[in-house]
Amino acid sequence: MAKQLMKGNEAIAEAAIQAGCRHFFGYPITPQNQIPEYMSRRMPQVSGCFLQAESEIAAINMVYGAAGAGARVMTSSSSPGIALKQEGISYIAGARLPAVIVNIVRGGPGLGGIQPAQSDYFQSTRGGGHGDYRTLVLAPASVQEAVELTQEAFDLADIYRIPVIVLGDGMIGQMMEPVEFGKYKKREVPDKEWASTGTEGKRKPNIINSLFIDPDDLEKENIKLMNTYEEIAKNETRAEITNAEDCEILIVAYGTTARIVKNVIKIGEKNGVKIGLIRPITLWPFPSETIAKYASQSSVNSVFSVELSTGQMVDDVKIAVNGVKPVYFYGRTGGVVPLPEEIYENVIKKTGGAK
Amino acid sequence: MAKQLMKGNEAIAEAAIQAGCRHFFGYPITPQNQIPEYMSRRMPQVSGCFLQAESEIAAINMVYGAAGAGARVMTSSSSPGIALKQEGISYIAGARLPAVIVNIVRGGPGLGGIQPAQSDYFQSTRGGGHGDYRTLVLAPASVQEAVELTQEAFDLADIYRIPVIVLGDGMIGQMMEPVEFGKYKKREVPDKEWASTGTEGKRKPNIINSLFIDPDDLEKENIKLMNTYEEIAKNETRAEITNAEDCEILIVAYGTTARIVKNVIKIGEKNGVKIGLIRPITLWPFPSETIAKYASQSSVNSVFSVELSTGQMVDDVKIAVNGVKPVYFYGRTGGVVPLPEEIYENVIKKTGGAK
Amino acid sequence: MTEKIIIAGFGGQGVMSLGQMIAYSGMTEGREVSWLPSYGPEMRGGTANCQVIVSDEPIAAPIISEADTVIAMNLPSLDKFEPRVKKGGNLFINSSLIERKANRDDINVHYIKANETAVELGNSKVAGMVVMGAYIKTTNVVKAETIIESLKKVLGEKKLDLIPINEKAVEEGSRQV
Amino acid sequence: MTEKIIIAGFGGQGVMSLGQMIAYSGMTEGREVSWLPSYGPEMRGGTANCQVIVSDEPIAAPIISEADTVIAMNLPSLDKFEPRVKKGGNLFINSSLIERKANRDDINVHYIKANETAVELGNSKVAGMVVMGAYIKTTNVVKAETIIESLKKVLGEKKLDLIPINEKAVEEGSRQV
Amino acid sequence: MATVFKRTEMLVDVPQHYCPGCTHGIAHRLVAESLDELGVGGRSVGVAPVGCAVFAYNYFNCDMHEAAHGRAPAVATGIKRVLPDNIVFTYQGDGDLASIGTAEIVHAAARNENITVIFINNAIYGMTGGQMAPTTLPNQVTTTSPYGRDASHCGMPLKISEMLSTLDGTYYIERAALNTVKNIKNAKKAVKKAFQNQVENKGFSLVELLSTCPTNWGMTPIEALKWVDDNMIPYYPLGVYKDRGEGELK
Amino acid sequence: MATVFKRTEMLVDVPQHYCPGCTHGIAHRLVAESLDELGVGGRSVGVAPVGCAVFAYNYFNCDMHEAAHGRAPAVATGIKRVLPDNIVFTYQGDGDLASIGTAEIVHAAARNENITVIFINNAIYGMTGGQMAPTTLPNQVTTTSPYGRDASHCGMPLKISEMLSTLDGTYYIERAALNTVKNIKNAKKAVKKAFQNQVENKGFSLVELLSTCPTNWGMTPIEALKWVDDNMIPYYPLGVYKDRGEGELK
Amino acid sequence: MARVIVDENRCKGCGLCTTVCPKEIMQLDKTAINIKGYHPSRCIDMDKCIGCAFCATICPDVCITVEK
Amino acid sequence: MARVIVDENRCKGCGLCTTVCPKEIMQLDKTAINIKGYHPSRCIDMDKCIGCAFCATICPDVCITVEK
Ligand SMILES: Cc1ncc(C[n+]2csc(CCOP(=O)(O)OP(=O)(O)O)c2C)c(N)n1
Ligand SMILES: Cc1ncc(C[n+]2csc(CCOP(=O)(O)OP(=O)(O)O)c2C)c(N)n1
Ligand code: SF4
Ligand code: SF4
Ligand code: SF4
Ligand code: SF4
Ligand code: SF4
Ligand code: SF4
Ligand SMILES: [Mg+2]
Ligand SMILES: [Mg+2]
Repeated sequence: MAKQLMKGNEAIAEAAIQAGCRHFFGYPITPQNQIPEYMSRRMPQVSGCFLQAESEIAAINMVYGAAGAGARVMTSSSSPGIALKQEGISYIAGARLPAVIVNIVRGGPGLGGIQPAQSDYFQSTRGGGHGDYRTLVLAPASVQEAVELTQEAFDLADIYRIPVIVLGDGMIGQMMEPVEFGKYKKREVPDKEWASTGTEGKRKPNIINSLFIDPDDLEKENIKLMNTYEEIAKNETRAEITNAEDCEILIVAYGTTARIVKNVIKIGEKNGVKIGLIRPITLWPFPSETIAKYASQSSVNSVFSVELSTGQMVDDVKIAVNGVKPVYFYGRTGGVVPLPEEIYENVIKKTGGAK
Repeated sequence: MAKQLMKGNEAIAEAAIQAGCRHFFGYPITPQNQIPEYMSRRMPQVSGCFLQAESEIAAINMVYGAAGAGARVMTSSSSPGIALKQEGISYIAGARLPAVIVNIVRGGPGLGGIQPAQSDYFQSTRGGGHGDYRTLVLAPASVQEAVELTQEAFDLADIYRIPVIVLGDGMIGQMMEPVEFGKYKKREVPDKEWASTGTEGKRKPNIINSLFIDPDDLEKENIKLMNTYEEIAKNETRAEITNAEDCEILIVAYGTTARIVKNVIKIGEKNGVKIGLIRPITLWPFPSETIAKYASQSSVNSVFSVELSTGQMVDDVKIAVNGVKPVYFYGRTGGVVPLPEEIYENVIKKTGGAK
Repeated sequence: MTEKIIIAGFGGQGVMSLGQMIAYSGMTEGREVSWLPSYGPEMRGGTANCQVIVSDEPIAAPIISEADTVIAMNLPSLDKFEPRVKKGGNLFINSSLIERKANRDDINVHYIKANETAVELGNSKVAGMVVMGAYIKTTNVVKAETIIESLKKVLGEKKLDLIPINEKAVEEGSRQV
Repeated sequence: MTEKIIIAGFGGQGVMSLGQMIAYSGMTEGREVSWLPSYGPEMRGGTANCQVIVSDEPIAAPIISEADTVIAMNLPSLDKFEPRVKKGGNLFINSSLIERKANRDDINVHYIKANETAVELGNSKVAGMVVMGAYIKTTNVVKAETIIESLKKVLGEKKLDLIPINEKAVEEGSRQV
Repeated sequence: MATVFKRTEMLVDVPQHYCPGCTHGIAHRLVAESLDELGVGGRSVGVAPVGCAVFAYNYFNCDMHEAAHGRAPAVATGIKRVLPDNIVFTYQGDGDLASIGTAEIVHAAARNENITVIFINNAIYGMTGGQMAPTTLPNQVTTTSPYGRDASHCGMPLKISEMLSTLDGTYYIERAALNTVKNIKNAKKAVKKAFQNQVENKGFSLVELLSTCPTNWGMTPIEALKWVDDNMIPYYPLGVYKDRGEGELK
Repeated sequence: MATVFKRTEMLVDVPQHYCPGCTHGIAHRLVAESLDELGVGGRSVGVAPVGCAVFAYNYFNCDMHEAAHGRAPAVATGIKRVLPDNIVFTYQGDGDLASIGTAEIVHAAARNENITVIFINNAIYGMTGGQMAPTTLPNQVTTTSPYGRDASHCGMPLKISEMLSTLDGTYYIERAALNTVKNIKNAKKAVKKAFQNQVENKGFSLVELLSTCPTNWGMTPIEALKWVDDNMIPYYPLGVYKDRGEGELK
Repeated sequence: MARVIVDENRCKGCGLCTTVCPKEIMQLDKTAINIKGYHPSRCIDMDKCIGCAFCATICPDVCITVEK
Repeated sequence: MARVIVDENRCKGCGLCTTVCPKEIMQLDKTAINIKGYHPSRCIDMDKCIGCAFCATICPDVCITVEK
């Protein structure tokens, strides 16, 4: 297919449709409005259903219903709206339903602002809702990648019966870049025998449920979930590695920030400092082993987590590095996007000037 | 005051009233119903206001309003209800309002179960809502402590203008123990000059707000919050240390689980294994330094996080231990409460039998 | 001294307040105590139970893995909790409602005709107090007087006239062991 | 080759589509491109801007710290973005609406009478295309033909009659540098 | 001899967990019979609430979802939009529907979602132990209105059928009661009609059923039936509130 | 010469961020004047919504809260319960009040909270760029109903004043419009009355104001005023819907 | 002639059926206890039964079958 | 005799005041641009003003003062 110049938000929406998503339930919020807006135009064209819900809570529960009925279904929102969906996401996880949730993150807390941020990392990777559950979290760094990860998100959701979060930010959502559809190869997904489509009198009722009043039953369910999570961690952990072989400083950054760090690498080159980048593509499962491996290279003097937050992913980086190297953090917040020069300076300052 | 035999939930409610809380907004959910029920009886007696909100979301937003109007205010719920409050808590944090939120945790995810669990640790300690914020999290391990921490929660909230979570579970909430009121010494708290009580034409309007549309402004707010959080971490981090001097195995456990671990220590004693316990009383700020200090004793061969979850606090334990000792996890979920013998066996098994 | 008691039965048999009375009495006699109920909607059908600890030392955990005493007011409770009595401990069986005998022989088993005795005394609701009488007679954990005092608290001013029959129930129960 | 452009002006001046046309043209000419808008309600009053990068290499980040080119369609935009032009870069100033001169002397400044020219051409809406003409003439980032092709995409079938006047605007603009 | 009355097969053959005499069981039967009689059981998908009816998914012999508290109408919307030819219903209590789920029911109604809603109004939160519901009557004692519901403090009870009837979207709304044989028979007709409407693609149909909670009302089951007559029906009059097939009523 | 009209001091003397011709500004003025005229500005606490009026906290010269989207009535309840002698009001858009905040407004009304609610119905989500609101008219084009609102897909618009009037709790509900001088004068009376009621402890008062959004309607401000007459008022008739002081009307 | 059959072990002894029988022939059997621990309802005089099914209509646990 | 005073720099040139003036004396001044970039509204014939304040009533930005 030919390249198109597309906004991230619209590309994500189109990718969903190309992945066979025919049901979208959403509620307006900046900076993700182009997703529902695109869906409202496109869904009728493909005999799909776009429905603007009365709230984010209604939207996520419509997703629960549609997913339970066997559909490929998506919702999208931004930070405060995603916070409202936490109970619903916990239910989706508990009932083992596949669903795709897009979060185009903005600055917080509270009403905060609308500029790019990465301050929902904790919420996304640790289940902001209640209980022991995880969502698979995919963090694209380009519009093209947003397309492919969105397509894959539907497959992953179906394969593991898990809610998958596509975590972008205002920059990813609002920027235009060339995209090519049709690059993603659909993965094999199992039939949805568990879906509630009517028994037709031919089988026992299918029940979509997360209630297990007997602790032993609930524990069994939790263990099932844990096993799935372990399987996912084994199969689906992904990171992009740039310049990390024998680097002096290892930076871990994802999404928007990782793009900026690529410029930091160049500045380093100019100054004779070898900077490596590990860009987690899956935030959960987190590429701990990859980070541990590169961090333990003798060339590395320190590891940096660079984020648009006051420091969230840095927890995972610390756990991964496990004390073998000092771990530092640099971040900007509130929608302020740091410049490569600024990051470079701060990295050099903290590590004591490298060379 | 004489000792009384009281249920944890009721004791928490009475403690709030004794701390000057005169406004409570809540919504029923097991296993915390005795809190609103007690409030509904007691508040009219002290000219306070108990109001059953239409939902947890309404309740937390009533708390926002009442806190902004300068009141000492509380709400309580259990896991799914707390998930629904996440946006509201993020707003309270963002607007720098003091409030006390009780979470009597039950098993999840989804509707889950109603028995004791500690699977909301992530949500509580990392802000299950959106944005960079923290809540002060107090985890009592007895009814007496629940009383004192609840009383202190109001002071802490006022001192730091922060939402404070009292994190219990079904066991803490439902059990009866003797309690003595009046043991807690009120801390000094600042006047609420920022509260919206009407200008009386005498001052500029006070605005309770978390919106900062300019990223630079929002970043400044985030930095203010961060500074407060650092101050809290410096002043208020608390843990109880039992038997940890020269122990072989160091267990970290909080709340209900910590009580059980005290029996594990005794089993260890019988078997000639010295087991130490660090019980974080503040889950956030987390007592990392204390843990690091005891973990690095040469006597310690391994550190354990024991939780009623699939492993949440263990992240913080790992970060604290920072690779100086191996960190293991043991947990039960879904409302299953492990027996001391069971914990002991598992600890011994993982550490290779100690002696 | 540490005494760990599990009391279990149907929802309506008053097992919760039996436990509370023991805990309350323990407290007034200067001991450390804890009381932990089962809770939730399953109580509607199944069994309710509570775990009580009375001790001279601070109580580590309020849950009981091995009980010094189990009081089983109905059959499902006996089935569930008989294995939890520690060796040499006490098992009180409400033989009015439970036909089977205890399976274990390494514990002290007491059969109490709680309901029959209560009905004989003229109030079926005091069945629990009959077992209570047997229990405190056997274990001496708290004094009978303290139990009666705590009952006064439970009943409140208005129902003080129920005290005598409860006292009798305790007495009758103590005779059955 | 990497060209980084910031285009800024009032909400209604069409700065967003100017940027999109450059990006689109870059793409059709086989380059890597990115376009990043400012967004949000503040656009209502203040300035809108977009950042465009056209490059032969993959684009690391779509945000521009130092711009090769800044196009300032109104005064607040000039104030804000003049410092962001890199040494030796280009600054296009819409002198129809901006009275002041550039403050810097280490860059190439081009004053374009965008609005006047557009009005003279008979359609005040083509002011942006006048600057576009000046811009592509100066930098040769993309060809004028490609810009016009991309404009056809933007306008759609129905408004193809607007192409000639836009072509003229580009031409006129190219004459002003 | 012919069978005059027997248990419908649309009820799973298991004992239900409801308290003795709780009329939730009757409501279940009416729903199950309606599905059966309309022959739509095989293509039905029900949504259970959070409330005493939470285990309804074990009782109806059709596919079921357990929804988050109050969100059943949203869940049902999701299902119905995916399976427009299936019969989708929610079964919700008054805490679930009239309190936490107010927005969801109002908007499902406003959208004229072609679903059937069975609304059990028992003037209390049964499941959680008898707290005040939005439908609790003035002066009624509950565990969170221990001195009786004080209307000056927390308002008068919500009349859901009346309120939803004002929405253009709603197709059919009726209030019935489960406390006498006659009322139950009317309730059955209403429930069946609410499903029939869906079969005919008429749109949003809701039946409010006045129900008992002997346990939390602190009454015997028999007293509870009478309490419905004496206290609930006067405040919540029975009847058809809206029937777009018939024009508006009442 | 006497001053016939001048800016009230209850409006902070700063320019407002609204688009040219947006009638949000008029609504602000009516509120501010009412507070002024009743002499309650010094003891007022307002609650701003999330919506175009989000910055209302910068415009009213009294203490203010910025509430989460849709939750202003809950926030106001919290404030009022703490400060019963203060005058507490919310100012909310139709997305805020009629969509995400449905439960909060219904229950504040049902409780007869003694607060004043100013409800700006502009048939659209202004702030976020013109998406469909629950009050968007049939066939109206918005960014999420690009082919026009299809009532068979997403229902007919919600009539909030009509719906809330059925609640026993509501004391006073009126719908007015901001599109002509005459309508504005009526609107002013309604707004003032809604505050007066609160001063007199009468209870929940809500004024729905039909307002314009020239930007997202894609019209000039002048066309927008006319669109209110031609399209909104026919669907949303003006008038008093409830006045417990006068008995029920309409 | 009609007949009612009560599924005695499913009966919860709520007594509702006893209040609606026009023939007053449904009664809780206080001498019996079913597996759930309730006094089950029984028809004490089957001959009088007219098969009106009122009892079945009000039984929340659907434990009554009526034949005629 | 009446007088209207427009706070010209606050005016957004929306034109609403121009449609309601019974004397049709309020007009946008297309020749002027205020600091916000709008054509401000002006009274073109103050003598005709009757001080009805219609213009002020409809002005969303409250930039009109009326004296009489
Ligand atoms: C989000 C959330 N809030 C609260 C609860 C607790 N809860 C369970 S059932 C229930 C109310 C049930 O009352 P109702 O809907 O009237 O049903 P009933 O039991 O009376 O049939 C509540 C509040 C919950 N499970 N989830
Ligand atoms: C929880 C949440 N959801 C969504 C939004 C995004 N949002 C901001 S304003 C708004 C709607 C505004 O529309 P309305 O209430 O009609 O006010 P108007 O702008 O039209 O005056 C929305 C959906 C948000 N900030 N928070
Ligand atoms: S608690 Fe009430 S509503 Fe629930 S099953 Fe028992 S009687 Fe029925
Ligand atoms: S977007 Fe619409 S509602 Fe918002 S300020 Fe502009 S015109 Fe007014
Ligand atoms: S069928 Fe009628 S007559 Fe026969 S037992 Fe039942 S209620 Fe009585
Ligand atoms: S109504 Fe049913 S459950 Fe109740 S007593 Fe009669 S048969 Fe038994
Ligand atoms: S006061 Fe009346 S007459 Fe005078 S300018 Fe204004 S509208 Fe015209
Ligand atoms: S109504 Fe006000 S803002 Fe609009 S043109 Fe007139 S004076 Fe200016
Ligand atoms: Mg109920
Ligand atoms: Mg609006």
